[in-house]
Amino acid sequence: MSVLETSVGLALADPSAVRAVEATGTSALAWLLIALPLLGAALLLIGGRATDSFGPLLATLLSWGSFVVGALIVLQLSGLAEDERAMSVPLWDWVTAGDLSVHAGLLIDPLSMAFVLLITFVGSLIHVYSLGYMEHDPDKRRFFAYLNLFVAAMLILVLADSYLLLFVGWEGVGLASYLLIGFWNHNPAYASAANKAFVVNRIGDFALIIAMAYMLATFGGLDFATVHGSAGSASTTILTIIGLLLLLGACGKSAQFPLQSWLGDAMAGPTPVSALIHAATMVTAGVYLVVRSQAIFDLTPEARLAVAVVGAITLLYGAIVGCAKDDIKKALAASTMSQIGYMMLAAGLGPIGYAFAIFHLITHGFFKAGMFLGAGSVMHGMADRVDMRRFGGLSGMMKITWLTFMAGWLAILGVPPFAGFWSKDKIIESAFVDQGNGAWQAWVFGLVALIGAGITAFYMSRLFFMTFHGKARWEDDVDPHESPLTMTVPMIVLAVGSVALGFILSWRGTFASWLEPVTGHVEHHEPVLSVPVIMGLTLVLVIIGGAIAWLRYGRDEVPVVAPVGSFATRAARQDLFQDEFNENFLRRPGASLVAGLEVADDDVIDGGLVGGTSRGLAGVADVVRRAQNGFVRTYALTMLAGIVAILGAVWVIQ
Amino acid sequence: MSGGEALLFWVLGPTCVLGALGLLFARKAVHAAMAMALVMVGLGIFYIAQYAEFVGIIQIFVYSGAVMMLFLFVIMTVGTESSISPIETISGQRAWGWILVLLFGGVAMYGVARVTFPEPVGLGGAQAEGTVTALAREIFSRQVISFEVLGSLLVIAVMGAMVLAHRERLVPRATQRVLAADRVRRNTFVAGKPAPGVYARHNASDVPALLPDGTPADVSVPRTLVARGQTVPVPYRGVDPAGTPPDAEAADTAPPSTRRGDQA
Amino acid sequence: MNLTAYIYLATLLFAIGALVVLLRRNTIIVFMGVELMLNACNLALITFARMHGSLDGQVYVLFVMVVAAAEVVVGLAIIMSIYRARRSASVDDANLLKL
Amino acid sequence: MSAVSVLNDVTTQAPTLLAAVPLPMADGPRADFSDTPWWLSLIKAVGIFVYLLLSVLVVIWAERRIIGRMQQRPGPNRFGPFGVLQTLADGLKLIMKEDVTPKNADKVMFIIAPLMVGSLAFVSFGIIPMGGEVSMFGHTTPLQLTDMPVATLLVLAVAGVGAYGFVLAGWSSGSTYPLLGGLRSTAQVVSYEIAMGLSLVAVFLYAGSMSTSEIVAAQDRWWFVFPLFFSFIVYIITMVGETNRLPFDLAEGEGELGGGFHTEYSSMKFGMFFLGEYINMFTVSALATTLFLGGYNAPWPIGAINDGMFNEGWWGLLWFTAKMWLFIFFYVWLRGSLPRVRYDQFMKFGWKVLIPLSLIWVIAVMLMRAADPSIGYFGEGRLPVIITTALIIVGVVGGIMLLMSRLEKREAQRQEDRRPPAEVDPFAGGFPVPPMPGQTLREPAPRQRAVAPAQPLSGDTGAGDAGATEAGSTTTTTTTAVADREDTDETTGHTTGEDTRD
Repeated sequence: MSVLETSVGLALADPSAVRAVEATGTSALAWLLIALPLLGAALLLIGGRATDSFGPLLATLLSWGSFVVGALIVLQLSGLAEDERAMSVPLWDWVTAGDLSVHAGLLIDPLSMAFVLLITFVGSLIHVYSLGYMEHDPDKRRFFAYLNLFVAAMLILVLADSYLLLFVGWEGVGLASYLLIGFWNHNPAYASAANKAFVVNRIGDFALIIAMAYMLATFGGLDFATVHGSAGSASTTILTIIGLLLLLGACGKSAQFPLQSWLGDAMAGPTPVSALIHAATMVTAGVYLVVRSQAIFDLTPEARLAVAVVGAITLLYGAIVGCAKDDIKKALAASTMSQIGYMMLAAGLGPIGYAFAIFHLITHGFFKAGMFLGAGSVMHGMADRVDMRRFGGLSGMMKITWLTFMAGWLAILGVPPFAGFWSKDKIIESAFVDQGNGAWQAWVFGLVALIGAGITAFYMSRLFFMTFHGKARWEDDVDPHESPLTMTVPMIVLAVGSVALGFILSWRGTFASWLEPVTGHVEHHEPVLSVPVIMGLTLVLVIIGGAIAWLRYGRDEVPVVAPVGSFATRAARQDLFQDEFNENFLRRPGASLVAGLEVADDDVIDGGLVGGTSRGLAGVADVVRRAQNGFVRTYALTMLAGIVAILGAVWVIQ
Repeated sequence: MSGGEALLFWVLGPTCVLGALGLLFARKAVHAAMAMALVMVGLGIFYIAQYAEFVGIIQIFVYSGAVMMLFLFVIMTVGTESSISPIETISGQRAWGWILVLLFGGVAMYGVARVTFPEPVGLGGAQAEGTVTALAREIFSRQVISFEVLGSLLVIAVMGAMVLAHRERLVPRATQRVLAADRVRRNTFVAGKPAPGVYARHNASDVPALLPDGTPADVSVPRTLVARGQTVPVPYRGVDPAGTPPDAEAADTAPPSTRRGDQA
Repeated sequence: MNLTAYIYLATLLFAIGALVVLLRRNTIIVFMGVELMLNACNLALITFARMHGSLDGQVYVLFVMVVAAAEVVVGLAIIMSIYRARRSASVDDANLLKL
Repeated sequence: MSAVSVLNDVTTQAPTLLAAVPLPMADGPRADFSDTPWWLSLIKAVGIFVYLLLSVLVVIWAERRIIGRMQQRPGPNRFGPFGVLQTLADGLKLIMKEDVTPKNADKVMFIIAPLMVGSLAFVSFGIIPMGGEVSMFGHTTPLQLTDMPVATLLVLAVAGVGAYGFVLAGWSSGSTYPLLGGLRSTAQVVSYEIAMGLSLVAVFLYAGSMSTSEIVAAQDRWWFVFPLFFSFIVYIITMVGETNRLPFDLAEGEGELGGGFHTEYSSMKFGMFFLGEYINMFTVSALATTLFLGGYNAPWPIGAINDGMFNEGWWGLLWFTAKMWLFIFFYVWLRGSLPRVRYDQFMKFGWKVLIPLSLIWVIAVMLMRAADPSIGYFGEGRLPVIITTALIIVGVVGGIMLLMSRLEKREAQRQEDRRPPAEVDPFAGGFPVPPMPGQTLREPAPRQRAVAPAQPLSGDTGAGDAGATEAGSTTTTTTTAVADREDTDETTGHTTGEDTRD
């Protein structure tokens, strides 16, 4: 009943993939987007030490080249009519097996291009930043090769026109993430952090594979056009299953509950990596997946509800964890988790939230990347320390970092007119909208989002004040200094974005209407609370959160060693015991199961079936091997006997 | 088959069979190899008689001239004295071998006898241009790929044989220059060892040479003879050195200056 | 007396070659037995070429010779290295592959 | 797929392509034996036998006389005029000498070996055309015992089989030196036969046939020695190697092997080897005449007289004999001039010089033949010839230059390695030595530096150079400076300590 209502009520447009026409003009060169960074990665990895001198610069240039291509394509798209903005770039027949035929091709539509611009622009900035940040690393070339590889894989992910190709990119970014987290793999802890990220991601990937299998079985194809075009004809149960599996996949990549445990450890990688992969781009792939699969989610409110619930849980979870972390990067990671929770929540709200999810994703990409780079800059100046309790009072020493970080801070707080305000408030508003499936949902999600905003304000302000204000608490051997231009310039650019992007993109709904061909146009429903009230409440909560943080960490003395704290604090510090949970409830039972299977395999299969057969064969062989006496002449004799037998047989038969 | 060819067949055929039997029964490997060479030359003549002049000459040239020569070479290197006892070690091998080969021969001959061969066409038509030209046309047109493949096979075989037979030297081979320098440095035999029979009263290698002062140069006797005890003691100024056979080994190693001093 | 006589001769030589392979124990002589068998085949091929008025037989004989030469070269090298390692030229001594 | 189709094309089209290739000459022998009854062949065979025996008698005497002349001594001059009958006397002596067979010898092979050498030597001569068509007993027949399409190969085949004689002689004697001689002979014949065969291939390419009479006929305008000069040189070298003559008589090597394969032979058995060796000399010389010097054709000015009058009939035998004796004289000359080469150098020369060069040469000749207008694989006219020649010349010259430059580089490297170091430390060995020419003396260390301890971190090897240390100390990094300071501290502390003790 409710299904019918929603689908009718939302007046959904065709998913863009279904209407895509063959690309012309600049868009036909879309393959260059991927090819350029891929070429860079290949050159740097194959070229080896020969490219040590110019490799990093080349990688950066290629990344910028990719951005230029993306910008040109966007220019071309914006000149077209709204419903013509979906193009396909067929590349080649990839898999042809029986009835299944998968074409490798690119899909260019407003959604993918929004991602392309984000990835290439932020990615290129971070390339530039890394030139400074990694300057003295002996493996600089390898680092840039991986960065390029990541950009290429991420572009494959967002440009793919089928789930299979998307999965290639999905795995590619996983690989790049793994390589980059474990970039300093001479440190065993870092290497195992990389492994952890990889393993946790496998769970999500597995779900994604099963989802693809379901799609293949249901729709007979994996490209978006086929799947989305015929989604309406499938049964709701199937769609729900696919949706939940896609959600699980998204959870793995986007570090959403319950697969969130890897993100904190992923901060082992170099800071530019954290900024690019684990804040701005890769972790948002889950959101992209959900939004891209909206044709499925639109038809299954149950799965959508699950998305929203996951988003809501994660946003609170991340926020709570973020309050207790003293490691600046881990705190930022928790914040990322929480912000992606916002996006997932928005995506789970359905058509009214898709555009806002993507909008928040873009603005978040800017301000969070900016803050990560700021954190990197701080670490750079502080001899790679990450403990905020040993920072403090850096605002005077690192003016640019402080200012750019402040822009990011205000943006994430949602203070008008900074970028976060325009995107996050929209999500909170949308969460309060009753979509006809019970007012309680609107209230629950709305309040969660609202409270989340308050907590966000608290922990981000805590981070900001602990780092830049209060007394200087650093040790004697550190000598805080501002970072070089290659690092500060990207930070400044991102800070400008943090300040202005939200306003620019929402000026007369530019971004929403840009995405409209993909997300569909939705009549605005009224939230259960009126919009000004929500905005006011949010602001009040933010100010309260910020104020508490100021009182505790800006004005008061911050202890250099973390106090023991309450149970809640300790729990939050340990990521709310997620690792312990995983260990006790997932890994141990799994290990016991495997042990049991091993015993069964050894005793029953190997011992009984295989062993019995082999023992029998060995018995036969014991007899037969006597024929093999090692004398060539005996073998020759046997051969001759065979020839005589054959000749004799021939004559006898004829 | 003309009368001449029949005559050739009845002379050469039994010769070939005898040669083959020689291979079977010869005690010494060299005799076996010679018997085999005989068979091959015989077969080569058969080929020529059968209008395959080129193949026949190549058979003699390559098989008898090169392949069997290689066999001989290996036989001589490996050692001609066969240490293999004539007693058969594998029980039943000899009996079964004979039985099966006779059976095989019987079956094969029976088969040949049963088959009706067509009336021989002869090679007049196929070799109208001449035997070599016709064969060349055949090889370099229809069989050209097999020919090229065979060429590469040969190259590979040569490489393989070289790898198999190659033994890595542990130290570089001493060149003549090095040896000469070494002689000068050690101050032994700077002008080379004395040849046997120089200033000697006997012209035989088992008699040591006499040095200009009349003393016998023991080192001039080949070491092999010394090892076999086949040297002839030379009386020197009435003193018969019999009983103390010249010890070439010691002479080789001992510095000559001390020896000269001893004698003086 | 016709060309079949050559075929009989070839058969006879082949049988003797087989006997050599079976009964002799000197590796080199065994090898020569193999060569004898090859030569017997060659004789048959030459005769068949003449019977059918086609040069294929002669061509194959040439090919067989080339292959035999390659085989001899490698085979003798193997015999040499076996002899170097084991001081024996007996076929029966090279039986490391038995059970 | 494409590779398969290419193969397909080759296999299907090659026959038609090749069928269109014109052949310059016929394959079979030119000599016409149709008018030769079997008894006439027998007479010719006996004639060749006698001719060879007589030649051997003469050549042994001639060789000794010529060498004597070269060595400024008379040579045999007792029996007959100029000692002509010396050979005969030697032969009689050989026949009458005691025939010794060693106890350790393999009797059968010991007897067979010289017989093989002696008898097989005659076989090859059967295919040598000694003259054109003559009239004998009312039949017109060529002065040649027989000919066949593969006649020249027969010589090689017989030479290959003949080598058994030497090998068996060496082996069957049952002693060491002969065995070594036999082994050498085997390796020598097998090795040099390859280069010889390759030099013959060039002739075959030019003549378009392997029949000797055809080859002679193909030389009616140009003797092959001119276009195939390189093959000729290779053939000359290999023929000396094949016949075991000085400077390549390693299988006999009196100095090393005491006579080589025939050490244990005596009497007429030895005589057979002797005979075989000389007849082999005649055979290869005759083949050289046939292949390179136009066979029985008269040399140029004579051949042109009266429309080739001197090429007809029995005249050929004269020219043939004369040319053959030219080679014999060359043999003798060699023997009188050159010492024996070392065995490994001999093998190295055969395998690493003669065979590769011959291969290159054969390819060049092949290209030249293919470009020849009368065959025209590369197109009509003279242009392909010129281009091909130019290419070959460029290739050869380039190869030589490459080789030279490599050799030069290696030589320069060797010189470089041998050159003494530019600077010499006069006190290195503990007592003063003067510098070699071109060497400079290293400046001795200043006195005050010799007292101070060595600088472990300054890194300059020329520690004695005061200027260098000064420059180094001004540019040293912080760590070095610190180390310096520590160093001086240590020294001062040390001295003060000593002071107090005193």
